Amino acid sequence: MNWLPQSASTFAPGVDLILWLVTIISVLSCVLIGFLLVYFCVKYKRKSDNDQTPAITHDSFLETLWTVIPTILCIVIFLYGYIYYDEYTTTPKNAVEINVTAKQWIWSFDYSNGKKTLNELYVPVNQPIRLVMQSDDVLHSFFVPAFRVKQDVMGNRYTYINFTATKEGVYDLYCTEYCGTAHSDMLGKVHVLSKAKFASWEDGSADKALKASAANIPPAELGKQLYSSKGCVACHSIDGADGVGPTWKGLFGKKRLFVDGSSAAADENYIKESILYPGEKMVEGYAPVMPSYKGLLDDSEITAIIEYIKTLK
Amino acid sequence: MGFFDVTSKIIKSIAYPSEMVPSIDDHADDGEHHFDPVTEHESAKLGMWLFLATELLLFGGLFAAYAIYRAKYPEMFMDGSKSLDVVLGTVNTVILIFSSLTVAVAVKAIQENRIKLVKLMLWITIICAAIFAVNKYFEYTYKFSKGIFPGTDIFYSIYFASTGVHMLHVFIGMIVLGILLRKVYKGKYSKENFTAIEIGGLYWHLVDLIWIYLFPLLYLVG
Amino acid sequence: MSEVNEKNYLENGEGFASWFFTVDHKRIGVMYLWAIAVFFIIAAIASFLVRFEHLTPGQTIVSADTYNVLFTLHGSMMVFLFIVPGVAASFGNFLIPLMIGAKDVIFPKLNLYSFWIYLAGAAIFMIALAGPADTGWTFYTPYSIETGANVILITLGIFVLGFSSILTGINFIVTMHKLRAPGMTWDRLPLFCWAAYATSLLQVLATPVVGITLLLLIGERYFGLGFFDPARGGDPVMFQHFFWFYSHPAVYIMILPAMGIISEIMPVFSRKPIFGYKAIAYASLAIALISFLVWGHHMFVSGQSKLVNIIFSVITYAVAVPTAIKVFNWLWTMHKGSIELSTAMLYSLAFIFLFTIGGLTGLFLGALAADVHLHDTYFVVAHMHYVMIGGTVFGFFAALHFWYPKMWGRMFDEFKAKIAFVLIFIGFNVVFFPQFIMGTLGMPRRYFNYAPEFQSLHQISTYGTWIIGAGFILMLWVLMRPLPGKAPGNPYRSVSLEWSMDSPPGTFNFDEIPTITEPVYNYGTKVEEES
Amino acid sequence: MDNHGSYKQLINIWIFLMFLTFITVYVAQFDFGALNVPIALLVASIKAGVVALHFMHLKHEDGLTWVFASYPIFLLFLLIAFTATDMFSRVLN
Ligand code: HEA
Ligand code: HEA
Ligand code: HEC
Ligand code: CUA
Ligand SMILES: [Cu+2]
Repeated sequence: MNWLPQSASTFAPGVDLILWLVTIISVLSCVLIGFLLVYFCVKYKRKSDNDQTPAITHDSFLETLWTVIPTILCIVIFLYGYIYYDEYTTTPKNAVEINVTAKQWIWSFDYSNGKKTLNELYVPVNQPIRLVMQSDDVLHSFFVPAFRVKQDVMGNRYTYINFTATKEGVYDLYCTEYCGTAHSDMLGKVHVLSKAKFASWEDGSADKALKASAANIPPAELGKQLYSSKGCVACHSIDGADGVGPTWKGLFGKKRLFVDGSSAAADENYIKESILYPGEKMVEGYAPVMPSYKGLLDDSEITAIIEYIKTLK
Repeated sequence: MGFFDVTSKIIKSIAYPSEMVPSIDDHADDGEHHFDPVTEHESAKLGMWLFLATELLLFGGLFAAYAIYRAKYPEMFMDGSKSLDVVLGTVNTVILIFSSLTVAVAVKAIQENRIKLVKLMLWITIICAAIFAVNKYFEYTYKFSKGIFPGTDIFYSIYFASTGVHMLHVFIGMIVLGILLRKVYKGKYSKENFTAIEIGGLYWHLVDLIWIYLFPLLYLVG
Repeated sequence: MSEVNEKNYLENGEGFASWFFTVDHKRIGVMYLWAIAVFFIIAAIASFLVRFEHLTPGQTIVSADTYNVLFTLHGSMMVFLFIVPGVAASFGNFLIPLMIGAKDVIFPKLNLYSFWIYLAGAAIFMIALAGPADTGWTFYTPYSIETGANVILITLGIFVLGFSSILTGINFIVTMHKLRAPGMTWDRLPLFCWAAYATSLLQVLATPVVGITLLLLIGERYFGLGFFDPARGGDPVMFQHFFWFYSHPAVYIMILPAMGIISEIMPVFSRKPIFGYKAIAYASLAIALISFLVWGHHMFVSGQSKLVNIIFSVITYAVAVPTAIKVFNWLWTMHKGSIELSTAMLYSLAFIFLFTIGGLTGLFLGALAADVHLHDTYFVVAHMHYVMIGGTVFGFFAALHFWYPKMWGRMFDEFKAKIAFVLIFIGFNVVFFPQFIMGTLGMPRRYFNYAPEFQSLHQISTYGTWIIGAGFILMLWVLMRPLPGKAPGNPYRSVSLEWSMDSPPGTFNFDEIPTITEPVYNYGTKVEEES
Repeated sequence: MDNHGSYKQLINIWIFLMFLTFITVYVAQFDFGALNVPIALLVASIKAGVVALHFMHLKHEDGLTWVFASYPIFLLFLLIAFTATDMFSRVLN
């Protein structure tokens, strides 16, 4: 079984090297200590109540030995840790910046060309990237195991991550600083694209192609994809469990009670309004935390989500 | 022992610690002393110094916050500091230092069995503490009336937090000194037995020490 | 005087009040023991639910919010109600006076008040269970300022508990300075006392800082002080500095007493003097003093500056070395000994092995580049449980068995206790070893939900809790049912002072304050003096 | 046992403390720029030292007490030093 996640950044091999190094040191130490523990127990097992034992109290040679060797090993480990950390924290000159904003419980990404994505980060392969990150509320932490990078995100200043992805593919993104109810659903994906694919994503042609192919799948199916890819999953369940937001199970057609005392039935228009202007009609019993998806979802996508909600009986 | 006995025993033992009767009655040979008096005296002092160390570190968090935010927001600290009443602060400083003197005298006096002097000095100390508290009360209410509260900005937060925690110590000090005074009247202390007054005094000096730093840092360095 | 001493401390006085108002250090130690045992079990049940929830991804038994409350309660109860006061207050109270040849601690009443304060803190903590906090045991701001849960009561409880910790620490330090029997020089002081001394130093000097931090957190919630709140110009990382300034030394508060226990048990069951007495004694002090300098290794990815990260990483390794020395010294105590594998000894051997694993995984975390990957993953969870359970709890269990005859005056069923040991040992590894792998693969901690690829590892880990749970219940059962007959005063033929009297000890411990003439752990026959 | 010094000495010390207090307040009128805080701290520390040595009899205590009295100051220094170093060296990143 594999014990390391896949390695997809320039930083990963260095970290893996340290992990291997310390693992070897640890395994050797444990084997040595474990062996001696068992060996002594067998060899020097008490034979009678009056066993004679020598009153050895110390041995300068041995004690020096096991002071010096661990010290040296520790220095080596520290140095490795330091060297690769230094590399990680030094920003390459030609790095492309992407702004990251964390918010309970979504990641949003702003690219220099004005594009904005939620929970999905798109980067070209072999291109140094610098993430400039901040939080709208509590602490969060940006973690991509495949890149071996992690950094906390906070409200009062920017923090940074440098990485260069080396392999195309889709990688998991986690929030690793505890941030409340949906901390474990504050997930995302990092899409590492080839230069060509990235270019077509950037100029929007990929989007169109995607839309075109989306046109071929049934709306409810598309809605299901959007449900996880746009981050609704962080707050809304589809199995009836109560989360940060109300469950979508059985939502369609149900009577909704609002904070201001009014009520309405959840029809298509209501759901669309809820997505675009979540603050307008606040469902009773929930905090006003849902972000507006205006500009992030187009009409056909909203329709797809509505279709999907309809299927959740 | 029934419920009420136990309850009253708890209350009694909290209110009058030294009168508490250990349930293993003869555990202590002579009621007050568990160990020989010299050891007890030295131990009590050592213990008190350790406790003072913890008190210092308790304020340490506030001093650290002060140092950092002062460096980060110098203007805020300038303005805030200027808005504090230096005269009142100075008066309070004088009062506290004076009360430190009276406590020191009290500690000396008890070692010479001059009980009357001890009573006088402890009374003066407690009164000084009370005046200090009254001054602080006026200072706080004046600030409140101007709409300044903890949380108004970081400077005022530090001001209220550190003087507030200090105030708490003044109150505790008053209670401690009050208990000591009461026992002096009961004739519990003498040349042979003055440890409690000495360590109570140490505590009061610490309250003074902290203020010696708080005063210039908050009121003066504008 | 000796008339009272004829009665042992358990018989001297009956009923609730005779315990609750006692100033006898032994009774107070026993009361602490009961209290921490209760909180350990409650916190363990919480951990049981935490693990159970992870049988399947998504919801298994509880909701996300409940899960967050569960691990917060588990973590904070284990830390503040069980392991920090735990071994030091229970066995420390019971043993220190016996070991140094005194009739009590120096401030017996203060000792009792410390216990009451502990109970008061615990009570406030328990009240907080109505609407418990969901912040994790670290209370990081600004989440802990914003959450609707009841953070104030829990932090207030911890503040009060802190006082108890401080007062106990002061008591022990002064006791060891002033009450050592004639001839009990520092280089004859049992290593448990050295460890307790170092622990007390940490308790006295580190606890006030977390005290003020939690007070400020309360102020933050009440008044919006703003020190730790980015929205008000404060800095959340400063909170972490203050918190870890205490909480890193606190991990040594947890481990040092357990190390002391191991240092006591190894010589007895090897019938040899401890190897490298001085090294172990000074290592305890060194660990205590250096541990104040490494708190930042919990904050490598928190936004702490690069320079400070590097400094903290270096010093972290400086603490690892004295610990390594201790491990090898214990090991070499067995060399050429006459080893008896009693239950207590088995726990001690397991301690050495498991703590080594835990400590070595600390080395991964101290390496900057590696910690960037491993921070806040299950790797950290596994590391801390290996040191806290494999270390402290195993040491604690060793002490429970080792001093059992002294404490209760009875013996227990060794054979059944060994079965319990085997279950606990296996179960423990089954629970926590897979977590190292999970963590390295990138499974974040404090996660209610997780990706399906981690399910099999999570399940193994959960099954492990059933084994360790069974072992634990068996252990309790064995210890609750002592064998008939009175225990001998010194069943292990130990040369230590605390075994020189009847079991259980009389109320005054010693009929007469002893005079010590021999070095501690004076076992074996003298051989040629080695250089 | 602990009966050191005379009443007169105590009063002299007090007068000295009042003098220092006067200095602190007086000096605060002038702006020494970056030196403001160090000066204030220096005077405060002299005052604190005098109180500790004479009023609190630290002068007559043994080495152990000195250690316990000074170690926390060192720790406080550490807390401030590390935290401040972090705060003000973040630009390095
Ligand atoms: C009993 C408690 C205890 C103990 C003793 C330790 C001991 C150590 N810990 Fe641990 N630690 C915790 C409890 C403890 N820890 C807890 C609770 C957390 C998590 C808190 C939280 O976030 O919730 C934590 C987290 C933690 C982190 C932060 C991880 C993160 O959040 O990213 C780090 C990083 O450096 C660390 C390092 C160490 C090191 C280097 C030691 C060293 O002292 C270990 C020294 C021991 C050895 C080295 C083994 C014995 C030696 C040998 C067998 C010889 C061979 C040795 C060499 C080759 C050197 N620990
Ligand atoms: C002394 C400290 C200590 C101890 C002993 C333990 C013991 C255990 N802990 Fe501990 N744990 C912490 C301190 C400790 N923990 C801390 C500080 C955290 C961090 C919290 C945070 O993130 O804020 C943590 C977090 C933590 C997590 C991570 C949660 C998360 O991040 O999402 C997990 C998950 O597996 C876990 C599991 C366990 C288990 C299975 C045990 C077991 O070994 C316990 C052994 C005992 C038993 C198995 C119980 C015996 C059974 C009974 C008494 C009755 C049986 C009950 C029923 C049948 C219902 N703990
Ligand atoms: C940060 C949490 C969060 C995210 C992410 C989120 N929501 Fe919500 N949502 C809420 C909350 C809280 C409410 C209830 C309060 C309200 O009406 O605003 C809500 C309400 C709704 C409602 C009305 C439900 C009802 O029961 O009446 C709809 C429809 C909805 N959200 C759709 C979405 C869609 C579609 C997405 C993703 C594209 C999404 N939400 C993402 C938190 C969230
Ligand atoms: Cu965001 Cu955890
Ligand atoms: Cu640590």
